[in-house]
Amino acid sequence: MAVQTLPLAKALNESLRKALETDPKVVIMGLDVGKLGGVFRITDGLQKDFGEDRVIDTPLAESGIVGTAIGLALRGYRPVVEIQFDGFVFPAYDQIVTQLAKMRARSLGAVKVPVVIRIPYGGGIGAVEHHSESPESLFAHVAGLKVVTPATPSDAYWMLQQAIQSDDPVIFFEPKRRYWDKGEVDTDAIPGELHKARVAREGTDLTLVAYGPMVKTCLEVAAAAAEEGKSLEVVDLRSISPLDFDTIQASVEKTRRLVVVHEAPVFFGSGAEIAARITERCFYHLEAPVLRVGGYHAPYPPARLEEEYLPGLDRVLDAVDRALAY
Amino acid sequence: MAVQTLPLAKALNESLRKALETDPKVVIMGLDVGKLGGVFRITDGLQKDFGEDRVIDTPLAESGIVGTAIGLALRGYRPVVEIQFDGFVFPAYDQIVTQLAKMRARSLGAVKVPVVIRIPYGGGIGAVEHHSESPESLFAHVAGLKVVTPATPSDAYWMLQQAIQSDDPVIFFEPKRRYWDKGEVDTDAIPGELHKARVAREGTDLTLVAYGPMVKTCLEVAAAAAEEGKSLEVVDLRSISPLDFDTIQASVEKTRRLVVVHEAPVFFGSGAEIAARITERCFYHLEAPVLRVGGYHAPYPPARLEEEYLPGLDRVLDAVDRALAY
Amino acid sequence: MTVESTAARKPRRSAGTKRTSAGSTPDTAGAGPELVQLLTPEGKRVKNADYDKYVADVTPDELRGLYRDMVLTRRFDAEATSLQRQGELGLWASLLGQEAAQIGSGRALRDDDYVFPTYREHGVAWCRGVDPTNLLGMFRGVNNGGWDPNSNNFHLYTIVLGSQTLHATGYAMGVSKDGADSAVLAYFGDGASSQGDVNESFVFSAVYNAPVVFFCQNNQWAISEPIEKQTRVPLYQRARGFGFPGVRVDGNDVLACLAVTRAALERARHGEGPTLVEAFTYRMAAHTTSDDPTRYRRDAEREEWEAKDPILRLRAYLENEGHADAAFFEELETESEALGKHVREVVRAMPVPEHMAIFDNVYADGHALVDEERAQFAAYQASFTGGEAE
Amino acid sequence: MTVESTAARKPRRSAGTKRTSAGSTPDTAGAGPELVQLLTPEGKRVKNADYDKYVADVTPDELRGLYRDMVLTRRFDAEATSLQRQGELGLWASLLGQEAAQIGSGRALRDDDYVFPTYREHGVAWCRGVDPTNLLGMFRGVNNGGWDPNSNNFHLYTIVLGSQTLHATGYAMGVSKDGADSAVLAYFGDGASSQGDVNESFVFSAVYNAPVVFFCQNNQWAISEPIEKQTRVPLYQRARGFGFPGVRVDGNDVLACLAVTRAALERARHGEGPTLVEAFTYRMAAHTTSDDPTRYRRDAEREEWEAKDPILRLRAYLENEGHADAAFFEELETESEALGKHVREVVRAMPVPEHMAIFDNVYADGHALVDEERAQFAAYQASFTGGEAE
Ligand SMILES: Cc1ncc(C[n+]2csc(CCOP(=O)(O)OP(=O)(O)O)c2C)c(N)n1
Ligand SMILES: Cc1ncc(C[n+]2csc(CCOP(=O)(O)OP(=O)(O)O)c2C)c(N)n1
Ligand SMILES: [Mg+2]
Ligand SMILES: [Mg+2]
Repeated sequence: MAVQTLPLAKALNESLRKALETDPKVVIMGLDVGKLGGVFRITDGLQKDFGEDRVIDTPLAESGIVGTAIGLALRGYRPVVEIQFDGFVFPAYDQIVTQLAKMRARSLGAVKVPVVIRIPYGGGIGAVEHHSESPESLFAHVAGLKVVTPATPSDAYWMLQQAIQSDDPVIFFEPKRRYWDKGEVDTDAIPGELHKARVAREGTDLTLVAYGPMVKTCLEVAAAAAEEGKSLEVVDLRSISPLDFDTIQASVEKTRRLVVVHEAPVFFGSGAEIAARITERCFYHLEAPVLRVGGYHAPYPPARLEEEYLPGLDRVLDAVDRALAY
Repeated sequence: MAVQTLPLAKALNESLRKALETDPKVVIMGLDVGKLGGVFRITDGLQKDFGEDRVIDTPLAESGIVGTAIGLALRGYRPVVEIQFDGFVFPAYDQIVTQLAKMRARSLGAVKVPVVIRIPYGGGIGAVEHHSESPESLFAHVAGLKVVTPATPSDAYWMLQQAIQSDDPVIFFEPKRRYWDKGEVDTDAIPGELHKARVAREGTDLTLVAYGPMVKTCLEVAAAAAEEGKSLEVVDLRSISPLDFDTIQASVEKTRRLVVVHEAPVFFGSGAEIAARITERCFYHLEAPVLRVGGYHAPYPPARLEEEYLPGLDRVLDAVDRALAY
Repeated sequence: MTVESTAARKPRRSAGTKRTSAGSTPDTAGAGPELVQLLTPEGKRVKNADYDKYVADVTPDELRGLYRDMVLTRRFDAEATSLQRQGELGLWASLLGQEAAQIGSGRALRDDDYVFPTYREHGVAWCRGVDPTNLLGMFRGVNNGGWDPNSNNFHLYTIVLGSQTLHATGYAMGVSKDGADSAVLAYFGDGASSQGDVNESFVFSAVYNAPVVFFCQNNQWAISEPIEKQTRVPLYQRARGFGFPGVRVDGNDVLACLAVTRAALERARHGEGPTLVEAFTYRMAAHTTSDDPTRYRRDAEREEWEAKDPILRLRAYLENEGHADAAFFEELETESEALGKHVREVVRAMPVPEHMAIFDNVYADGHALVDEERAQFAAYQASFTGGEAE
Repeated sequence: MTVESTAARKPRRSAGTKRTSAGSTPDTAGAGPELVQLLTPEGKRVKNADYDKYVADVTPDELRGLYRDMVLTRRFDAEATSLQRQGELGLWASLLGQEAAQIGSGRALRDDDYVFPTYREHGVAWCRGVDPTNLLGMFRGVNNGGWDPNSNNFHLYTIVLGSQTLHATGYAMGVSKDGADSAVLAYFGDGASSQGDVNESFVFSAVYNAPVVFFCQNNQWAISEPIEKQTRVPLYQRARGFGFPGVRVDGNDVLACLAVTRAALERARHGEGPTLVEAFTYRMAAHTTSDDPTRYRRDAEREEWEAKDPILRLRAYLENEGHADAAFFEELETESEALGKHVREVVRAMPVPEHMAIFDNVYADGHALVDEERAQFAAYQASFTGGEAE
């Protein structure tokens, strides 16, 4: 049964299972990934089936987790690390930025460090502080890392396979509020390229660029706009480092208007890089400046305010209207 | 003697001395800041004059330094922390991002955490790995922090005074390759605003925006361009968070062309944010896309390659020519 | 000379450590003679040459006070759990079973001492006089910490594990600088003990001889991970290697917790530096209301610990000694009900903050971008008819 | 029960710790009976019931080998220092004084063992058979680590203090998983012992019982900071609190370092888990060629340590025992000269890398942006007449 309808969380679980089955060097490490199956159950049942040597509950120290994962990778393993929530990756930031990202270049290519760091990220789940953040910019700026994020169960399945197979360190951001969204997953299909964006909906009047949790929001925006007679194209980036500027450029050359949407704060966010580069590439095509919709320059707010903080249908539509008004 | 000619390093030293004299709550903490006076001698002589209780050599652990500085700030002190080199701030990144930046908002304004973190940054000094980086983007993206960097001895003196007096956490980036550059410092002058940019040279054909070590480079570029009959305006940002978009906008409305220059990698760098926002603000004024000159998406290279990696006269002039060619 | 750990066990090569039952691994389980206990689980007072003096002055009235603290704290906690089930709170982290550790240590404090809690110190907050309903704001999602730390010398809850131990150490360094004789009490869990920050706080506090007491509630679980995933020797032993004393106390014995914490705070006040207290206790409830402990631990373990209940233990002692009569327990029951009712009412009435609060207190001295975004947000909200947002 | 540190000293309230002379603070200075020593500073062999057996098989030939290793390492180091003075290197971190610690531990290794060094382990690199000129690349600024770690099971130099202890622990976990009986040796300094990462590596290695030996060269200084700024008890004691043994060895005694490291590696191989070795030694030179130790330490301290020189000590022993004759020392002098000459020549001829190397090896599987920037850079460079850049 190659095609199944699965929630995104289950697609990730199946993907990890497949990786453990296929490659004896794959190990899973993190907090509560064993009996509990992780706080989101992404590793559910894996320790039972693959043992404590392959699915490893670690001491409670993120720098230790990533640092030992690097050591395991140097020994020939392919560790897949789970960080429990976005806000808890920072104790490991030094190991990621100064060691994981740079070790291959430091060795002039002699070693590889194929570590995948899975991070459930983003808001919208009514959580307490540190459980709803979108720190992707802080990794994309760092050379030596790749940063990807799926938006659908099918992509979740395949992109995780590809991330684990990659010889580079990959920061794999999982849109936690979409964990329970279902979609078809064809485990036999030939996957696309990990770092290639996908046109999720075609349109002619304006391009919406999004990734992870905001892809669904942008598809809803496009549907709502269609009722008003506006044709929006939605591009799902999939990858934040590298960014697939070619796909965005092709779309913008057609639509001539671009709005970038992400949950992360706008200031120094992905939208800035996309706006800068696409403006350079499409200077004579753009009818309006690239507009950005995202989080504010404020700590992620308490849950009862998150709907105001996060880009929602109306805020994106507002930006679309402003872009179309140029 | 209010006006003195001082190297930038000495201006910082004098500024710290003044802060220690003026406010008994100011304490200096870091590695080797005592007898050694810091590896760059910025704290030279201060422990001798103010004692080990005010100028504190700490255990060798950056998270511990910043974490205890936060505790001291909560007790009413104003710690000024020295991080030895840019590349060694990352062990403290968690404390900076999850605690220092967010504590005031977390307390609904009940507490303040006036910690200054001084970081010698940037390349050009022929150093080994981790000693030449420009991680300012990684702090500017984080709400709750302010990020500033002086380019001249005078600014170094005043901006550090203002940073220490600020009730907010300030990341104070010091352009280490300019430490030995001299300039006049008037310790009695009434300082400008900490977060206001400065037009370092007026011009009409194109605006160069820079900060920290690249201001000098851009002034040299402007001088070279003047010989070719091109009039470049140079804006010294001083502050990266907040960014003084008004000053940049005013300049670009006049010159209609903008090139942003920094040592940090271009990808997700300050230039992206500036390009995005200035393009939005000046959409109808710009004759050319905002161009960016900066580091490449690669780990900072070994010293013998750094001249190729860093933006120099020719690379900036090349971008200027490209912008003017639109 | 090789220094062997005092309780080394036969180590294994494999990464997997199997946990069959609580207490089966003698070196991390708490039954050893090193455990300071003043009240047995049956409520018998046992003598302790080192610590009796620290509670010699405790009057029957104060004992009843400790009992009341524990009962009301437990009641508050139960109310919060049920408010979460009713959807009034997004989450709750119960302290069930840890009342003695928290009340015993919390009541050892002086007003001028300062506390740095984790997210589970509801009992300590109670001792500090923090209005318990204030603790609920972050769990209801209306704020990230709803009290002024300086009103009660009780810092905000800290979620990033271990961070607060460094703040506590820095604060204590400040106390020293001020020449004050206050002490600082820093809480953390068995899981958090593995974090670099906690160990760095041991380094700093030892080197600066800071007046800080580290109070580790070893409730034996970090979500689903048993203590064996954090250490293979008792946690209190960690301190020695950093140059200060560690002590393990029965965390379900409120009197012992009071005595041991008093002793440690006194050391701190007298310039004798940090102490690590490991309170050996048990997390009776789930990690939080989101957790499902049936996936990783046996009911039998919980039952063993029910026999060591901190409240029943003190009640037995009070009754044995004739220190409390039926009227006392009845009145407390009434007070307890009233507290529950009060908490329910306050929580349900808790206002959702103004939308604009997103932009408040990000900075003390203002920030141009925040001002700009605030203005844009206001204009955007005003653009909807009637001013109502999406 | 309170566990007092074995060597507690009277703590002070003030943050400032004054250091008057080396050895004046008995608990962190190395003179205590806990120090494992097999050769006195005068070159007398002393018996040690625990460790003699680990060096019982060492032949005179091997002793001369250890001597040769130390002499050549020191010569190489001196050459590098002078190359730095001549401007051929940007920086050099001298190991002067630490030869015994490095050669003793390095020669305890088997080929299949793996080493994670800091930036100062030139002697260990020598033992691993890494071409010493390879070590100079990063100090000359032509690369950030110029050897393949897997050729000699010697990882790259790591500058961010403490990071490598976690890599070593993870590598050792992998060794366990593979069912191999290799061991891993992780180096770090007294300063680095304060880092969270080092302490987390103690947690992980203990919990997983990983076959790793932590070798701390306590050279008593972290740049300008004396050891008292890192700990108030001897560092080897740190291990106990994490559940594994710690041992302090005379770091200027190559035989003792060999014995203690062999013993620890053997424990690791036999599934007995980690050991912390603290080699008590002294940094005779400046921290690096950029440093000025006259600002923070007394010449007298250095002189005291000159009397304990690791090379003179072994030479005295060899001579006392008649294990080496004048011809040996003369030949070694010649070899030493030749090494110096070779190093000078190789360094001066070291090519500056191609400019395009900036873009190499950033990723294993490529990255679109790197490709784009590489192409732009190539075009930019080609735009200059003759293809020469700025
Ligand atoms: C740095 C960090 N990593 C992960 C988490 C998620 N988390 C919250 S509580 C917890 C377990 C903590 O266990 P312990 O320290 O024993 O305290 P307890 O919950 O038992 O009181 C975890 C893993 C966190 N809050 N912070
Ligand atoms: C995380 C980090 N912080 C600061 C530095 C700068 N630094 C380089 S060496 C050194 C002192 C290290 O002392 P120690 O660990 O005792 O080793 P030693 O140099 O004595 O061999 C410092 C502070 C660094 N390399 N890494
Ligand atoms: Mg716990
Ligand atoms: Mg040292």
